[in-house]
Amino acid sequence: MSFLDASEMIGGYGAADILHGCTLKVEKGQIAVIVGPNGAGKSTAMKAVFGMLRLRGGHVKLDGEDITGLSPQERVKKGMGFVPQVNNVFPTMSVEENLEMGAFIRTDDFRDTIEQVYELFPILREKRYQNAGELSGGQRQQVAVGRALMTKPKLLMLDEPTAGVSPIVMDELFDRIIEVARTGISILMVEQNARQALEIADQGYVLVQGANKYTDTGAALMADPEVRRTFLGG
Amino acid sequence: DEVKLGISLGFTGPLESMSPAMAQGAELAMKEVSDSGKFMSGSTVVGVRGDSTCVDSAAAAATVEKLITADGVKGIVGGMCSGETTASLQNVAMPKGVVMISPSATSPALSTLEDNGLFFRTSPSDARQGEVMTDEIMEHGIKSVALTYTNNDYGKGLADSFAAAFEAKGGKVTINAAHDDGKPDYSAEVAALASAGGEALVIAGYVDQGGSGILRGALDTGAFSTFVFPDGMVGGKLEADFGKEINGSFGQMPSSEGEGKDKFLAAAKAAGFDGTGVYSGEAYDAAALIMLAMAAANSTDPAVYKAKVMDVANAPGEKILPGELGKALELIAEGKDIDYQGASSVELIGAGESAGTFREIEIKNDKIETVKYR
Amino acid sequence: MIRVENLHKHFGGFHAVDGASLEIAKGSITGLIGPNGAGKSTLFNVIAGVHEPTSGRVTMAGEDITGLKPHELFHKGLLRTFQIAHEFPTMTVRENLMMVPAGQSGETLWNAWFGRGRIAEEEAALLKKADEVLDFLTISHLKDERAGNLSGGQKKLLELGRTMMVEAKIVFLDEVGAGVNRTLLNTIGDAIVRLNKERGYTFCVIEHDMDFIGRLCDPVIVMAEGKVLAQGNPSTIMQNEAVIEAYLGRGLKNKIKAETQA
Amino acid sequence: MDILNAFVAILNYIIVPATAYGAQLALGALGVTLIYGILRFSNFAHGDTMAFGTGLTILVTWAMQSAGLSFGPLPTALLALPIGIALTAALVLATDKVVYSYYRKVRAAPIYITMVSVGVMFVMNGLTRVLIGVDEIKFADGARFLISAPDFKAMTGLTEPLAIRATTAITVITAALVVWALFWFLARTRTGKSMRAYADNEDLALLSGIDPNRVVAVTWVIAAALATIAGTLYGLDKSFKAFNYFQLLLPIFAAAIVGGLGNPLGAIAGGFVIAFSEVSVTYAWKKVAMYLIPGYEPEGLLQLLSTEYKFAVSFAILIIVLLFKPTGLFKGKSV
Amino acid sequence: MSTHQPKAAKGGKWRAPAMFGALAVLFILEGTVSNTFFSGHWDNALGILRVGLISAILALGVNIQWGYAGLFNTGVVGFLALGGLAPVLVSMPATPGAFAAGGWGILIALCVAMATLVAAVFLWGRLPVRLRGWAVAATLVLGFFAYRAVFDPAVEAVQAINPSAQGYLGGIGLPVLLSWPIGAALAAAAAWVVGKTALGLRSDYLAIATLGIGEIIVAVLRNEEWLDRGVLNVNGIPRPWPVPYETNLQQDPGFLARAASFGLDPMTGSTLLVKLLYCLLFIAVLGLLIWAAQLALNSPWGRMMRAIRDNEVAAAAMGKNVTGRHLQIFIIGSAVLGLAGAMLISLDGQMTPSGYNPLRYTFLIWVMVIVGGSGNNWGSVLGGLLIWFVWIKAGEWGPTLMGMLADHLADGTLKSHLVDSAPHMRLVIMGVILLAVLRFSPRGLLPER
Ligand SMILES: Nc1ncnc2c1ncn2[C@@H]1O[C@H](COP(=O)(O)OP(=O)(O)OP(=O)(O)O)[C@@H](O)[C@H]1O
Ligand SMILES: Nc1ncnc2c1ncn2[C@@H]1O[C@H](COP(=O)(O)OP(=O)(O)OP(=O)(O)O)[C@@H](O)[C@H]1O
Ligand SMILES: [Mg+2]
Ligand SMILES: [Mg+2]
Repeated sequence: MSFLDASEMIGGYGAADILHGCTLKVEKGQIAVIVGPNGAGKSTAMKAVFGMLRLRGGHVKLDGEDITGLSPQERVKKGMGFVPQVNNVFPTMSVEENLEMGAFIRTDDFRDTIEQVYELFPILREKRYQNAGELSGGQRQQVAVGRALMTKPKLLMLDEPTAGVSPIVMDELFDRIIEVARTGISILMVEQNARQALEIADQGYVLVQGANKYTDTGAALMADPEVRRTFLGG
Repeated sequence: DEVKLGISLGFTGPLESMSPAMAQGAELAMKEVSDSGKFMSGSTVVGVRGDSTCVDSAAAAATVEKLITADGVKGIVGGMCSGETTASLQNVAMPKGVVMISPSATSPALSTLEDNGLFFRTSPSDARQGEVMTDEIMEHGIKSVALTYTNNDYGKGLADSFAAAFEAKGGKVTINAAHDDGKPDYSAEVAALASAGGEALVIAGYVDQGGSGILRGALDTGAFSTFVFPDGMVGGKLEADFGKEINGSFGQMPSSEGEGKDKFLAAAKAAGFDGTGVYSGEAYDAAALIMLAMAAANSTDPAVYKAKVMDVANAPGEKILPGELGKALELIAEGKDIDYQGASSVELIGAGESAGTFREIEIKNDKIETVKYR
Repeated sequence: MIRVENLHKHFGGFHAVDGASLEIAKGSITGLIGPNGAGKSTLFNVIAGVHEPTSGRVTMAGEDITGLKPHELFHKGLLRTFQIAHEFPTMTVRENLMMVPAGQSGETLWNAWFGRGRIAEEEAALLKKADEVLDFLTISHLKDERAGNLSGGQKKLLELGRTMMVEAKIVFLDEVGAGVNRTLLNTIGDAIVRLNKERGYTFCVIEHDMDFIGRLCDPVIVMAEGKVLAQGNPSTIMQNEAVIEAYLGRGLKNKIKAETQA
Repeated sequence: MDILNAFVAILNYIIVPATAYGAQLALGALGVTLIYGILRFSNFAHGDTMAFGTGLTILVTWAMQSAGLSFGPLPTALLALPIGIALTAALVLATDKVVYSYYRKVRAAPIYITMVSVGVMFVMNGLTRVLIGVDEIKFADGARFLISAPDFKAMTGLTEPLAIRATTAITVITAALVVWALFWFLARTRTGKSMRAYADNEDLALLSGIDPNRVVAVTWVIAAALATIAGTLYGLDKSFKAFNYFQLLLPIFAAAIVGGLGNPLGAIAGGFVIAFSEVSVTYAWKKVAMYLIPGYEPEGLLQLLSTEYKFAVSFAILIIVLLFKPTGLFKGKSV
Repeated sequence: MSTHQPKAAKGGKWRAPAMFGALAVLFILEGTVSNTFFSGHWDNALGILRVGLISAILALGVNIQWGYAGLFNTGVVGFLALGGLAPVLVSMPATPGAFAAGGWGILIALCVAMATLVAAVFLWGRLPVRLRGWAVAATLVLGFFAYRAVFDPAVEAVQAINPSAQGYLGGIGLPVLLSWPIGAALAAAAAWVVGKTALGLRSDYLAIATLGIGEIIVAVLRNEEWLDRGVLNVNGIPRPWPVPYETNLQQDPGFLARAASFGLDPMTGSTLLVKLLYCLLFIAVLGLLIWAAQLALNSPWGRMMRAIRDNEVAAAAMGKNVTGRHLQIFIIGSAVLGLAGAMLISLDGQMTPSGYNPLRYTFLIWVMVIVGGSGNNWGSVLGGLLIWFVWIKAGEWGPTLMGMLADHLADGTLKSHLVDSAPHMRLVIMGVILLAVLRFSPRGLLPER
């Protein structure tokens, strides 16, 4: 039984379906990576898993419990955290307040988590009192990931977390993601920096037109020349 | 039979608080006539209210249109404000040939309007009041006053005519400033008036509109202690809200030398509304005039009875006061002349507007008291 | 082509661009890299007329263009894309492209009323052109979709597509690659090279994907903390210790090495 | 002495009334700006919410008075205020449920919600009048003056009077308290921060586990409280008349905007800017000039513009402010 | 915020004809059926239609600004009022002697004011930053006093001429139809000034700035008696060609014969004819405007405008002159508002500056635009006609409903309170209808696309 089990998801924004029976599973403490062409429905699938999109078919289970009918904020309480691809910070709140909002549902003392985030992304400590809307693109991305980490989720979902971040930060981010996974947190992420991502992935999904095209371990996908050529840029 | 009269007043909009008492005044006259059983061989008269909004000419015209065509009214008490009245008269009532008697539209421009003899009004001319007020102030030994008026044709007309009369007699108007009704704050106006100074403050406004706000501010800041109140300010509210603070202030309102207004007030009280409301009595008179003219012409057709309005309003004839409409109908039936006085001592002059005598009042012992008639 | 002299841009007390001087040679594909917050986008925005510089000068082919408005710069042949996609959300994808060319005769009211024949001809040509661009970007199936409904990467493609609708002299690309599928990014890279070779466009490219930079750009300019840190061809830049320290990091450098050797 | 007289004249006719009016506007603007900041639309119904809340408070006041309750030297209405607020909040929440919630669900553009609020404004406007009528109502009891004009003259021997109404003082004090409380709430409490987060990015707030319904409800309750307090204080200081509250809407919006939409501090500043410019630009400086320059008797009134233009003047000042600070004095939001 | 909008309303291309059909049925019912809700007289139906057509033009003007370019103009009442000044200036007779008495003085004073402003702007641009604040302030103050010194006596002289009936400069006695384009031009000129200064402001800030400008324009019209008699109103503005006066028709034997042949009594016949002519005249204007607006919207020009509305920064980067286009559209929209203002005044036959209140002439127009569906020209026309119809009828339905309610009550204070408050049901009904429309068609009756 996978920790996250989203099976046969069907759904879309209007009348037309974007997802045509897409299945995503993540084991406890493992990293799953979704790759695929632009517009394949990766973000849509993430939203569906998080309950931001009504499904017309399929179900989502977390730790064996069916959560298909829950609202996003109920899923947050169940231990899911999400960094969307766009609009992922509170622009007129300071960096620190952004992180605090990440910890909104926590009732314990979260100051040391903030410290951890600052250690991971030192630039954020420097900019802690600046509004997130005034940050550079890459800095914003770091705030967004930091915010999600604040929840101390059991399942962390990241939609292109490395888009626009510099190589040095990207490397650290991937390191950190591995570290996070080691503590038993499951990770589901979408990546276009696919080669780096698949390198650390336990499980890889190639999504095309809302359906699973290839599913295998990260290494196996990397090794498949067809996949490399068509989806990973050679 | 049932005869319908329209009542087109600004039930919503800036003067909305004045309209109900006016409508009730008009309806009081209709009820009196109906109850007498002597009108047009026992016909009853009912009023149909319509909302003229006071500020929106197009809406007022539509209202009057509907009153005339859909409800089939034979005459109209209204409109309320001069602009809207002109529009509904020229665009609707005149083409349709229906009589309008306005209780409150005081613009001099209405006198010269071509109206096919269909338009009358029971409110007095502003020019005369300016002179009366001048005399009164002079007699109080006051030589300089600050003047504020409500920024409409009534206020402006009254203020201008008063200022001209007062300065002609050697008085000094230190400032002649407008105030808008229904504004949330009058500090600026009060400050300007206070700074200009003067022995008294003349408030040519409405007591349940901006006039109260100005008065309140002037009293509270201690800017003035003597006030002069023209007709729009003299009402029950003045006594109730300011009674003991304005002792010694004075003013005037159009009123017959007799007890016309008092009779009207008593009748209004019996009917359960406040007859002291501004223009409530004038509305009563407007309705009464239409009905008496109908009786005199023995026809409800405006084209016929419009000629009789001046006859019943003016001498010669027996004087008719509020509450005596039944008697008036009897006299008319007997073929006798009447001279309708009503609540506001109606005397239609020129193109059909009230000449008016004035009652001078003073606030003594927290009450409005009549001093004399002019 | 473009010369930036001692440019400063301050936000309150913060010096986002702090005395940068650089030159973009005509006909080159210049890469602009640097850590997050180095001031790259701010520099772009100043050059493109979105921000007034605090001080300094920008010239284009010898002509001073400091402080010109964006639309004036467009008419001088300077185009740019945005790091965070700026589509026209309620218009269709095709309309997003068709609105770009300047000097359309249908853009004056007079012609809209009385010159409809000419407009129809122009429109037909524009339509063809737009469809070609969409084909090239592999999103022609979306031509009638509202641009606001596109996926993140598709919006970036649309950004790029707009620059292909006109004859530009110089194009500034702010992270076209972020969020774009790598296979497609290669195609885009090829297109950039082709536009550069065939039509003589000059490019200035901000990008964090070093593969892309390495394959495309020469020279590469590195910015850090609002200043120019280093400049040179890609391979020297990637060996530069200061650049590795501030930007590339050890992990990636090794990887890139490994790949180039392989 | 004359300098003192000049000073007192300015105090009495400009500073005191403008402060009171400014505080009233500021409280109103605070409500508008809060709704704009968090629910992201211009709420045209706010003026009529004020009227309605005040109407309810008056009814409660009357009930209390007839039951013999009083609040010593303070107006009974203050005692009735909490009940008025509760009732108004209930009504506003019901309105949200019936009307606004749908538009949030379909994510309608702000302009549509603004128009919806115009609809609500019409309905409330009518309801208020049906509830309590169109007449002017005075419901201030308790002490009238802190300092009355004759007392002041007797006390100081100055020729210029100075009067401070008790209601003026109450207004200013209450306004200050409310503003402080609101600031503290928004900046320091968890709920306050979650409201700001919701305002910033609704979707992300959802992802952080913030309950949008709660945020919306709290916002409405605060807005209702602000409206009722503002309306009641205004009614106490001037008088209650339904129509005036609609008229108040314009200067309130002006205040909120000149200060910077969505910014509470801006709302306060805006209220005072509007009030002071209305009163001072149309002030006739003649008297003050005469005090200050002995022997000087000016021909005219030394009035820059007549009072007919006071509203125009305050708007002109507002436009000038916006030209130099396009999102208001305190950097407000813009959609 | 995510961008997905509520989906376009159902019905496709038949939606607009169906909506207009339904509206036509409403007017026909008003003209033919007499019951609690409809009057059953064509006089009323045409009367409502006539102002409804002007409302439609107003809504079109606002839609051009908002729907095309996203400019939030809440100064509608100001531009409308300015347009309304045109019939006074164009078609009223000149007041004898007024121009000689003070006309020149007023003109000179206005020139002084203009020169002051120009000088101030010039100084602002040329002087070093440290000096310019004081220099400009000094120029403005000096200019202001010079202006007042010339202006005040001139105005006094004009206003002294027969104040109760004239007291103003009057017009130039030309046909009133001419005043329509001139009203548009007046409003356009004002829009140019406003646009030059305020168009840099963002949505809601522009809204309040224009609201203020509207108030200022109305305040000027209310208080400058030399211009339009202020609160004293100007009466007797002639009717536009070819509309006759009913009273003349009623005496015209030719018309009487014609009316008789239709079986109409002369009273009804004449009022109907006049209304019909007005309606035709207005329909002609509206038709022309709609034609122009539709062509423009569907041209590359319209596409550019929508692009600017959607994203100004990107549009500027794509070479579109955002400020210039905003100014253009602001002027065009305002000109349409001014045109409608002039039409309204020549319909009323009088100019009543105190009648210009923002509730009626700004908010109600906005309601029309939004209910109709912003960005859609036909929607604006529909919204204008429908909301005006409702606005008028709600005034009648309110008391009717209240009367039904009160009928079941015993006489007493409650009943009389209810009856007195019946007119306020107008607003309640209006509000409920507005809410209902927006509830079931959240993007307006005819959404943009
Ligand atoms: N409006 C602003 N107000 C204050 N600071 C700002 C503003 N815009 C940018 N900054 C700051 O300026 C710096 C440079 O930002 P810029 O966007 O130019 O970075 P960048 O080099 O493009 O980074 P990235 O690679 O992450 O996009 C950042 O530290 C940012 O916080
Ligand atoms: N709000 C929306 N309304 C309608 N259609 C949408 C919406 N958002 C996305 N789509 C469509 O759904 C499809 C999948 O979008 P999605 O954002 O899931 O793609 P993606 O795989 O995340 O792509 P990318 O890598 O570019 O981010 C796209 O074709 C897009 O046009
Ligand atoms: Mg995506
Ligand atoms: Mg950047």
